[in-house]
Amino acid sequence: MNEQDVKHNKELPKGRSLWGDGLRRLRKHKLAMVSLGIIAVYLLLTGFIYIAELFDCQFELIKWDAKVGSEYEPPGAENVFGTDFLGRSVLRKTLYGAKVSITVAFWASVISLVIGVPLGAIAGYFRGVIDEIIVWLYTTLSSIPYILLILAFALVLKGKTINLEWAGLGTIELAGITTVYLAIGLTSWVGICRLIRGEVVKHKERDYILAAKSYGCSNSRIIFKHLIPNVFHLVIISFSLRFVSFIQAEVILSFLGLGEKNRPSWGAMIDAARLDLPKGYWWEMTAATAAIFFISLALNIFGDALRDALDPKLRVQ
Amino acid sequence: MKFLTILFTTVLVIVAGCKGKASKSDSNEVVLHSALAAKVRGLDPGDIGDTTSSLVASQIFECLYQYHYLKRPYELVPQLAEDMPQVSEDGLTYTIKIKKGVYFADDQCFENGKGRELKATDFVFAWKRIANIKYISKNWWIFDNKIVGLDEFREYTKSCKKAADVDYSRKVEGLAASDDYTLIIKVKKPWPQITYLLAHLPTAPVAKEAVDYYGRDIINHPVGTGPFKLQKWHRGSYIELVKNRSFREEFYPSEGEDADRADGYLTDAGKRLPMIDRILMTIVQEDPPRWFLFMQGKIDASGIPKDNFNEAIDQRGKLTAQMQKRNIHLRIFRDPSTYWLGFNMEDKTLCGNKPLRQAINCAVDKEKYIKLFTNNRGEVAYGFIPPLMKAYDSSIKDKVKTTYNPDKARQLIKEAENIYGGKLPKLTLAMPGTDAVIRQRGEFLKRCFKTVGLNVEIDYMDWPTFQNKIKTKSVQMFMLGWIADYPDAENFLQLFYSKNASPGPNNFNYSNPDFDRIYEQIAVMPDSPERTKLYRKAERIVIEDCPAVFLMHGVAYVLYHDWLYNYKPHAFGYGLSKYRRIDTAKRADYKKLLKTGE
Amino acid sequence: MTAYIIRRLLYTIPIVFGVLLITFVLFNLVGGDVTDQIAGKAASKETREEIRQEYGWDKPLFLSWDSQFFNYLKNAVTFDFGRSWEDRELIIDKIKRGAGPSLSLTIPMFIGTVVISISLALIVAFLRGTIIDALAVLLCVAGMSIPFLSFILFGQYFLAFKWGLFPVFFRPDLSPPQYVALPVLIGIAAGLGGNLRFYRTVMLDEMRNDYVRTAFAKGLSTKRVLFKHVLKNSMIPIITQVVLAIPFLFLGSLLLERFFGIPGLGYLMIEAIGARDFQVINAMTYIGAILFVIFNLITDICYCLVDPRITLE
Amino acid sequence: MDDDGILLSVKNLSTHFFTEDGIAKAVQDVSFSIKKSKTFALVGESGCGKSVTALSIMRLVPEPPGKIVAGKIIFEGRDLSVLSEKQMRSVRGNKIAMIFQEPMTSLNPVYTVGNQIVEAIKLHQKKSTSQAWADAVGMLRKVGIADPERRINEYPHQLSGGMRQRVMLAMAVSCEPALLIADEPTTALDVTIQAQILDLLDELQKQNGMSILLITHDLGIVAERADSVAVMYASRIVEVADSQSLFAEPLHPYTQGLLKSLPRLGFSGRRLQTISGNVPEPLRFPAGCKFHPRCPVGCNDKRCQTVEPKLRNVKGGRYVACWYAKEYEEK
Repeated sequence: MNEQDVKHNKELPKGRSLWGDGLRRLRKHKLAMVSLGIIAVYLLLTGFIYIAELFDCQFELIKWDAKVGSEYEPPGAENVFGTDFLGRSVLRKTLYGAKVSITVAFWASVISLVIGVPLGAIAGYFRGVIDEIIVWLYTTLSSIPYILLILAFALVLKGKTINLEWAGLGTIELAGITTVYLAIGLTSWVGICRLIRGEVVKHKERDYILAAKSYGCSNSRIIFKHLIPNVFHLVIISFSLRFVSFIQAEVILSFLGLGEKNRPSWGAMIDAARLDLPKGYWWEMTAATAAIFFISLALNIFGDALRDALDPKLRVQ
Repeated sequence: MKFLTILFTTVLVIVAGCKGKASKSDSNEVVLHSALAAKVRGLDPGDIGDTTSSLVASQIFECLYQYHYLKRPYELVPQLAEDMPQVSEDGLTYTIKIKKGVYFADDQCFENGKGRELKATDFVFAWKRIANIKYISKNWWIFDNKIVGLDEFREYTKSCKKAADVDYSRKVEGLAASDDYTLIIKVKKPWPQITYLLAHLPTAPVAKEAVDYYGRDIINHPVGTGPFKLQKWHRGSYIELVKNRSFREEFYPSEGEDADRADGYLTDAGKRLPMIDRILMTIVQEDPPRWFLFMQGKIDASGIPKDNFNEAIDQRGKLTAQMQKRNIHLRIFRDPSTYWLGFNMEDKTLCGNKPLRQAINCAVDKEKYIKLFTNNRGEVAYGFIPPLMKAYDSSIKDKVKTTYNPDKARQLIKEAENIYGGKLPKLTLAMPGTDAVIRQRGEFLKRCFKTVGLNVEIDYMDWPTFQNKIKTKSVQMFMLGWIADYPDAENFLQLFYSKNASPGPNNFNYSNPDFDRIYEQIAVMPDSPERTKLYRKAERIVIEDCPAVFLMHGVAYVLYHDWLYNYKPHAFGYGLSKYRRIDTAKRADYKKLLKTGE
Repeated sequence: MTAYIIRRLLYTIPIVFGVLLITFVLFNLVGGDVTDQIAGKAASKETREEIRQEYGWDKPLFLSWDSQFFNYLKNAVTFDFGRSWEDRELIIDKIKRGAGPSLSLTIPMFIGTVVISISLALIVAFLRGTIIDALAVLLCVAGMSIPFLSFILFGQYFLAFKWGLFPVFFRPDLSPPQYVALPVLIGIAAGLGGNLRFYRTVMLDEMRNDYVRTAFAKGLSTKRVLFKHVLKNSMIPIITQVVLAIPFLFLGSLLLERFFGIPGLGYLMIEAIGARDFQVINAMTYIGAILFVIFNLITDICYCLVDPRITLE
Repeated sequence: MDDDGILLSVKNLSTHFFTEDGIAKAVQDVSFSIKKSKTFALVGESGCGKSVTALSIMRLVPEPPGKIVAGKIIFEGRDLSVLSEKQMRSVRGNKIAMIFQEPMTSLNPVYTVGNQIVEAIKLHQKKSTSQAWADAVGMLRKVGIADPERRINEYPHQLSGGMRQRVMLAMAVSCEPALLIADEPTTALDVTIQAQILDLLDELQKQNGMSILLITHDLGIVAERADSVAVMYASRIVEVADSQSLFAEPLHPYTQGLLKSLPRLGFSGRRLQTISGNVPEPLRFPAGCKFHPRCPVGCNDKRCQTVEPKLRNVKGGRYVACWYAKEYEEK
């Protein structure tokens, strides 16, 4: 929202924009704000770990590899969540796990949106042959069981390198989580693509698009300046809800042996802890599950609130 | 809602349809319940390459020889053979008499469905079949370049277009049946280990009728001479074997080790085998449920999963009170196994840098490894010959210089850096698996290396990829192990013979002319004190060259319920279910115990 | 109607072709030469060549009448998937055998989830705006936030092992209702949250429509409005959700089958993944895709049964 | 007021919506009464609270967020606002029926027309299924649908807008209600169809003798069809009168504004006046008289800006809520 809009809002309370109105509603939703706070904490933690690693800072809390006690120490005053089989702090692993899991979910979401939104918009706007091809592509992909598709992509991508020298970035080796989020991202754009396509087909016939056409806007301008902003609230909502499913997909991939190997992620922790559970060492499992639980809960509640706030259809009249 | 109703009816139909799949046995039958930790691939002995399948198939098939059930050290006794083989003076011809009156189990592939008598030609057929390249057997290594004329037969099969074109009646000079009960084997050079291999399941006789009748489906239809036959095999789920009614007369051994009488292993001496009617083997690949099943008395014997070790065994290595209360028994025995971190001796960084290899050796805390990952069910390895073998050198510990010693490792790294000419590059250790268990091991090793300042990346890969990389020599370091096929250390020595380099079994691509010379010498020597000495000498050459970090030799702990009798662990033997006896009354008591006990 | 169905069936051809192409390309890129796996230890070069010939891996991938892809297409059309390299069993036999146990797990789970979540959704929609509704939504979201693996692990540990309420693991002497009980329960519990929330949203969306007000104005009770008017109108999104989930039932549940040893197709798939037995995975993907396409068609026919506005033209 | 000819009287009705943004007072202190067999019109711009008033009578205000916070709704001697939901159900569709603005969406798309009418009949009257179907056919014929035997088995989407509104009417009058609430029944329809539907309403009223509460923003309709009129502005009734005198002499400035913006025959060529500004939102009502920002008379008056005028009787049967109404009278 630009400044003009804000001013406009003050003068004429009736004509508030979708976004301004939505955000105002959101601010009043206490639970949503608490959720947003929780999400922010997770994101800040991730960002903090990234920065700390970049500058090689030695913070105790992110030294997950350090031995802090004896093996399998139950939770206590010393180690709040206990220790694992090498005497490492489960708390630190859980905190560090945020980096891996959130990175995976974040990039997977971004990739799926970057592919899905333009494709959906283009298909919905142009229809005809382009539409047929895109629809064929996503129908085909959605006919293949999702988990198999991710798995196949992950296996294909694993160990490959991407040559980015032309961009001056050197080569990137696809290992560990890069594979995971690429695989998830490349397979899960289907849902958002379908959603955007449907919405664009609806919007395409609306007056404002006809008007834009009538004063000679180019197709790309109509798509990117008019259509996508109008369906973007769907993208945002879907982003927040997808994030959850991607965090959980990482768990399954870890179980199938395709996750991050050398650093703790929540999926890897659960996978490792399933061996410990029968011994009664419940804390690693619980810590990782709780870490996933809280961010998923927060994202779900926030996503719902966002939908309530932004979806014009659901407003109280 | 109509739609839901339709669905619901479908379910009922399906559920009803699935019911009662396992054949109901009458209550007087004695059933052995066991669990298999991996899936069974196939029951065709000629093609079996994995232990789980062997475990099942060995109840159905028999070989010429078998290991004595009770005697230690391990000793071969005749099974289908009448006696031990007669060897000619030059050690090149083996004459083996075969028992009369042995019949294949009844099967529809035979005339009238009645099993026919076993003949010497059945062995000839089975072995030619392994040689047949169209059959693509995993077990050709057994006979490769060993028997006169068999390699030529293999050459001949290459020229055949289809498997069906292969003419099995084609003569092979070294494999002949002089009459129905006499088998004559001619070998190219002396082959002292042949008797061990004649006790190895892939050499079991196979009926040509069955092979012709079932074609490629023979993997599902084993027809053998053994004490049991296949009743039902639900792939990936369970296998049910029943007593072979036409099994020849075989009796429980009446002599054994000194302690066997006291341990009750000789109570059944002279009784006719088998002593159970049915075996139900459930495939349970995950550890926790297998353990739960054992504790609930649903399976009769089990190993101890790492994660339940403390539940079963106390600090002193004895059974815990809870186990004793449940009348569970424990047996501990040595595995003929060695585990190591191998080096690819053709790798540029590692090959010319012995101090580096030694440094890695000194960096790994083997005792801690054994404690963490096996609950001390292992012995630290100094060389590769396991303590179970006769050739094991009990003084080897003192002769090895590269035991766990971080300080020494750091020193050696300095030396290694001098040789390398600068800071050491990152090394990569390939791990055979991607699951949590392997990952924990990797994390531990990484930490060991990090402590002494070595930068090692752990690369986890699935088993096929791992094998592929090893076969193509494209790994730097790798974690692997070997379990002896037979109680002769030669089985370990061949792993270091230069001509066996990848894709052969010498994964280290180790090559030392001195070692090769000794190996070639001992390969044709019959067992003798001199040969044992040479074995030890060869082992020390390898240790000195340091092509691997030898981690540990396995020690197995098995638990069994008190209703299971004659459960004596055996390192090489398969097909042992025939010796087991079960007290069904006691088993029933356990259920009561479980109900009242907790 | 018939013309429509025929046209739709024709339309499935490019989809199925696409599925075959994608799976073939993906799994051939994965490569993973399994020749050594088949050959066993200490195999000679000749043996390996023999194996490659036997499985047709020496042929070109595309662009030939005798290419691997063309043969794969041919085999797929005739449902002849050959033998698994891993244990030389006919793949079609594997699939036939696994379908029963998988369905006896997934169908009760599916029906349970659908029936329970739709009924609960109706109740919750009826109680919309009350504390119970808010609580239900919160519980749903909480349920959705726990990883599936955690559900299985805690369920197996507590319900089966600690408290002994269910068998821990599949045993041949158990009847299917016995051994699927716990996995079904866990599956329902894990899936309930998401489903209930979905159906609740569908119902509430539907309840905003004018005809609901008309129905109330006629003097109908809330119960009747919900069950007669709202439910039938909500059937379109529900059918989409429900019918399109059916083809995947056939594939079983990877995790549940693995942890409870149910010898179904999910288990088969995990094993095939572990062994890189891509022929098996290909076959399952292909059958799954065909079912998916068929059920897509069924969905459309169901729409037309439920909603008179939709006609199959 | 004599209670005799009165079917429904609404007294001091207030309905509020409790939203996250605050309390929207959609209906405030509304009172009026409807005589038997007469048509009472409720007029006002969209969003002024007419529909909420109607829904409040039916007790169909979506709850939450809506709630009737005060007032009585006396229908045939009973206060509807205190009835239980079950008792209320026997009133809805039976004694009071309602038709809505959007005939396109107000019928359930997945059931046949007949099914929906029969449902209403069977709910309130003890009739066999076949009898109910026969009645339904009769009703359809009564509302002027040609070939009712065929139409009864059709789905709403197969009918035109006007036909659907006829079906709605058939459904509404099928139980011969004493009061029919018609909430902007013709807004969504073509002009020619509008007249047909309104004529039909008149006809049904004559036949059944029912009262009609006609809610509309179209004063033209009111002039022709209503017996008496209440004008609503920003949740309140600002003027009540019989329709003749209202049109002859509007008292409230708002009513006057409305009438001036009405095109009339014979006045062609003159530019229509409009009321400047918009109806305020229920959440942001101005203080004082809610009309004062748009009022040509009171926009600068201190009293109008601060104190809200109550509806008061100014003469005969006329009520108005304006501080200046008295002065008009005197003028």
